Amino acid sequence: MENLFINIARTLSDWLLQLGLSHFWTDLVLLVVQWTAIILIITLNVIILVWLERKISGFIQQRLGPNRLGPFGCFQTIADTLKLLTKEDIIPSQTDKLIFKTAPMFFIIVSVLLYAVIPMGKDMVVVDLNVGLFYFISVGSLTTIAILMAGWSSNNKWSLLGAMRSVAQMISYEIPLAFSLLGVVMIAGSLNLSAIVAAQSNIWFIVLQPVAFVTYFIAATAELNRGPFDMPEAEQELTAGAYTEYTGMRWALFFLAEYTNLVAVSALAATLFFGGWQGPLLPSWMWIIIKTYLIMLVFMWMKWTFPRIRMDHLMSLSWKVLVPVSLINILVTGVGIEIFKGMGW
Amino acid sequence: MFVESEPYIINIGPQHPSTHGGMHVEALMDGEEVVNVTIHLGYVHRSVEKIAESRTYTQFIPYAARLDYMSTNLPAWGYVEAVEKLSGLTVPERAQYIRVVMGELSRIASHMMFVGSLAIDLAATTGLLYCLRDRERIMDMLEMTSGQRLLSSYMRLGGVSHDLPEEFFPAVKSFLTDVPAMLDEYNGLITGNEILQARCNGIGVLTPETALAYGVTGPNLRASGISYDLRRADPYGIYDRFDFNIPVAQKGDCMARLMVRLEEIEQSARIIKQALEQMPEGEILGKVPKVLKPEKGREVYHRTESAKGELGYYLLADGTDKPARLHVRAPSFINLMVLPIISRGSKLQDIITNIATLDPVLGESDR
Amino acid sequence: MFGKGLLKGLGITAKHTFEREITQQYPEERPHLQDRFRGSLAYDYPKCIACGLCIKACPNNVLTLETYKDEGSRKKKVAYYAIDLQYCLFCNLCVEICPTATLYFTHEFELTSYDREGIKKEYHRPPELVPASKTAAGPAEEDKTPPGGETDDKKVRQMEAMKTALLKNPAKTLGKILPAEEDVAIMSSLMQEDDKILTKLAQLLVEDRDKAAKVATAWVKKGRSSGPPPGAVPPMADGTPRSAAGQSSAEETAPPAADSREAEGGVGLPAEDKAPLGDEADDKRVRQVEALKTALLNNPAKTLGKILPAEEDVVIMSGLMKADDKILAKLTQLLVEDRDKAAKVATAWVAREKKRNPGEGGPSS
Amino acid sequence: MIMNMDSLVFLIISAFTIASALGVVLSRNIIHSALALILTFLGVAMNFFDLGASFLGLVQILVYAGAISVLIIFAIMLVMKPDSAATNPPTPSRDTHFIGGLLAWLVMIGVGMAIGLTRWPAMASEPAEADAVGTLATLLLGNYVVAFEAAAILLLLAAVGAIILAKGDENP
Repeated sequence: MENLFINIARTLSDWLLQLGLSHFWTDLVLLVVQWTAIILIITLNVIILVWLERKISGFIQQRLGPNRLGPFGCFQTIADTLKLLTKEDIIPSQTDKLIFKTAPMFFIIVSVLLYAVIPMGKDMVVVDLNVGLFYFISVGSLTTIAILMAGWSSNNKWSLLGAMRSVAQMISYEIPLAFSLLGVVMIAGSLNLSAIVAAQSNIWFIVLQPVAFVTYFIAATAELNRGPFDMPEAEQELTAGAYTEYTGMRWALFFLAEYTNLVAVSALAATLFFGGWQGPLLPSWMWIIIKTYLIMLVFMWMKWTFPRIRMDHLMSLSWKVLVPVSLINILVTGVGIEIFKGMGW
Repeated sequence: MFVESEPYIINIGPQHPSTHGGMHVEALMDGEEVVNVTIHLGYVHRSVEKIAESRTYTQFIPYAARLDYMSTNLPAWGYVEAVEKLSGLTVPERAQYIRVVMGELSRIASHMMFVGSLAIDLAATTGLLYCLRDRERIMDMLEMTSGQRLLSSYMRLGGVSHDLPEEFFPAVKSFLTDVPAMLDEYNGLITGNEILQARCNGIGVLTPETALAYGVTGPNLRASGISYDLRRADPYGIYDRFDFNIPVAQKGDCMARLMVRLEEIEQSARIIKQALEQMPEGEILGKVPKVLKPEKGREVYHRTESAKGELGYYLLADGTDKPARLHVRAPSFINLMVLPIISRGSKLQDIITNIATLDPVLGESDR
Repeated sequence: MFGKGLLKGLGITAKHTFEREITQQYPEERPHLQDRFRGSLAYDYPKCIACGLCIKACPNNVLTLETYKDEGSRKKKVAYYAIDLQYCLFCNLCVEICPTATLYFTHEFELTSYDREGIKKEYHRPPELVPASKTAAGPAEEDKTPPGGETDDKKVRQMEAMKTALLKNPAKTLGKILPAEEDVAIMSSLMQEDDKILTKLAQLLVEDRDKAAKVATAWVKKGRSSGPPPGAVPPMADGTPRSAAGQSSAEETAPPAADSREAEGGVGLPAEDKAPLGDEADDKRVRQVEALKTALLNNPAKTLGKILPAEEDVVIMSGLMKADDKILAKLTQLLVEDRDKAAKVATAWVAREKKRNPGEGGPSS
Repeated sequence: MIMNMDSLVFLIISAFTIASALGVVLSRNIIHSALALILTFLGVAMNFFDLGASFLGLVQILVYAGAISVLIIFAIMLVMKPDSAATNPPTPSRDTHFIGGLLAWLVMIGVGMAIGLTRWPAMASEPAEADAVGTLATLLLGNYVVAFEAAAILLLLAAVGAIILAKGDENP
């Protein structure tokens, strides 16, 4: 069970080698298979997540949520996806069509790229990059451009305002996000995510870095554009913000990407603060799934409880609270590490 | 060199998630900052006042109930009292008490809707659902008594249409017992939330001077520190028999408007409790002529405290069974006019908060 | 401390997450309606005394009442009653004013329909109650009688009332003609099973009570000996026993107009069933002809242009039409029925006119 | 040159980078130019990855593609003319074409000569391990800490200055 996926990959590569393919082509095929699997899993996962979010919001509001299609309504999202796929794809006449069409694709590509470095289990990581954490942050910053493209090309005031808000918000929150992770990096002594997981074999970093976790969590919510920081959509003010003019599957792609990001950010939180794939009894990939889902539940819980924060409060929260707090956290961590070293740990 | 920027227009409505109906707010923006706000009304204009001229006095009651559909009994009550004043009808004691009970229940329903819609306008969806859940109990009671949930047209000239049914009393008693728990929940989920406080405190400040100058009434006025409530200032019906407080807040901002309404829910519950205790047995409908023809030239202006403010009816009789002229002083309309003043200089998101806390009902303001 | 309120809010939502859901699963789980709930407005045909108070009380002109008077009687009776629910405010004013509780609100609240006509509830005078002299004339004559016209006599009403009485309280009504209680029970079950019997019995009771008693006794005897009632026909679309429907009469259970007509048509009178339809078709024709006539007079060039190629001819023809009503009528009729023939005839007329009056196409005679 | 995996990847990335760079220059729409610039930055970053310098590549993405280009787009949007289809400067005349081409050639020759004639110091030691973030950190915060901090202060000053400029005079 533990090595289920690794064994599958190994069997596949052995089989390909037996067929007479060179190592280069075998690796290429394997890479294609891995990415296809990841994309499939992401899509299926988003379908489950949308259902879960609707169910959770229903339960929170003492409703039932979707319950008509399939047991507990679990096929509802599939039906919705089919509906979105068959819907008319409207492109307003005054849009910048090239950018309008590429924006959702760019968004989803960037979101999927995030998964490359997350260890999904013991020895299960697509690219075990030495600077994995840094990769996550820098590639994650590209989502800004996708929203900006969508907002600008729609040629709609709501969209542009949403995009502007989103950009301001994401650029501001990248700083506390990166700073909050520095404490973890300092303790683990590496930017490699597998190494960070390995460093938590004794104690989870949530215990050592609670402040960093809270800052990360808040900054990540903002990065994800999720409530209470859902500025770019903000349906009460901006109707649908940057996505106002999008319909059908293009619109759905944005949501696919947002949920993909949600999973990635939650998986990162699990990896950095909750010991990643480590855990007793169950196979390692199971553990990361459980931890990621629990963190996502908290994200959903927050979204359905809190009102939306105001734009300027959002900015001042970032610059006046989160940045100083995360800087102090780095300082305290550094001093702490020196003290522990001095004590001979 | 300083950055010069050019103002631009953002149209909120008439089709927009948070305009509470067909309202068009044209916001002149400088970035995220509001320079000016212009309100365009009339999207739900039904010419109610003109309709009144072709309906008999009795026939207009269901239309009156449709003015402020969030608290349907209050506008209907105001109208029937105006007609009663015009033609000198008397209302039996029991009917007076029933009117108070049903009217105050409607007021609670309206304020619950206010709290819920404020919550959802600030994107706290769950707050709305909890408020609607509790409001549903009031709707059930309206259905029990009058047969309709939303637009009950329960008031009649000289009384009410039905007596309170047996099952009403346990329902209303259990509701009144639960009111403090409900308020606790709203306070925990909505009022106590720091994000909401940040978005409401100091936002949309309505000074008492502006409020008076613009004729703002109701909870919006009381939130600006002026203790003016028609139930106390010019008691109509039997309001002089009840002991209740008039909640007043000093700051005049969105938070004050929210707090005043939350307290009013409590006070309305108090009034209902007293009314139920004092309620006598007896007739529910006074003696009303089959065809009501007030003498020609008689006119009356009658004002009541509706959930939104001073709701006044001006009626002019021409000797027939239909009024020659009916004018409604709709509090929503007048309260809404301060929106530009309290929104100027704030952020785009504050317009939404301001609209929500001014609590307009478009059925009433457009008529 | 900052964050306390946030945590409290989270606590409240978490608490409710594990509470029982308050959703009502509507189509399966029916809502609990209060006794006074006002759903659809309904009308109890036999009870109505055609006083018209409801019409006066209604604020929005929802109700329509057409009445007639029997010969030699000053009492008005209902010929047609309609409730156009799409305009109804559900204000209860008509129900409160009704002196005989004819109007009442049901608990039926699913009132949506695919077209405007479906929202309207219509109550016609049942065609089977039209007197025998009229019904015997057959469909051809029936076509010309508008449904619910004013020539019907009071037997219709009597019979309708009798039928209702028979269904509602068979023991009392039948007790007058059948002595034994047992017989009454058999007869009432027969009636409920077969509409024909019911109609016949009601008719006999109205016309000749002695004969009714005789016939009823015979039926009961037959029913007792042979089990199934004589002449029992398979139930038609609306053939469920009416009393079993739990409603007092057929009018209430049949909201769409066509249905109610068919239902009231009864078993033995197929001709009448179709009569109103034929009537409608005729109506349509008349309306078409009327419209065409107007068009011909108002805009002759356009209408005539379709059958007459030359502009000159059109001018002549329109002159002819204006001069002679007969020509106009003939032409319209032809246009409605057969356009080719109309073209031919028109051309012939124009040619004749040209011959008679060369050079100019003015009016002739 | 033997076609192997490395050179193939290099060729693909280079073609992508050059194509998007041409897009920056040739596009008539300035926003398209700016977006193509992002693609160019990404291409350069991919080249870094190809060379095994992931850290540098990621810095390229984070700083240039993620932040600088967004600022460029912002600046463009704020000052843009209403007609976005033809916002780039008009096509120059034939003379300017000629002069521009000549200048470009001169620059290329100059740079080429500079590269060719420079005496590059012989490799002092083994190249550092790829992605040696630790080595980089030691250099930046050890040997060159003064320069590093000076640059930091400079950037801080620039940021503060920008804020003051953007905020404007309180009492104009």
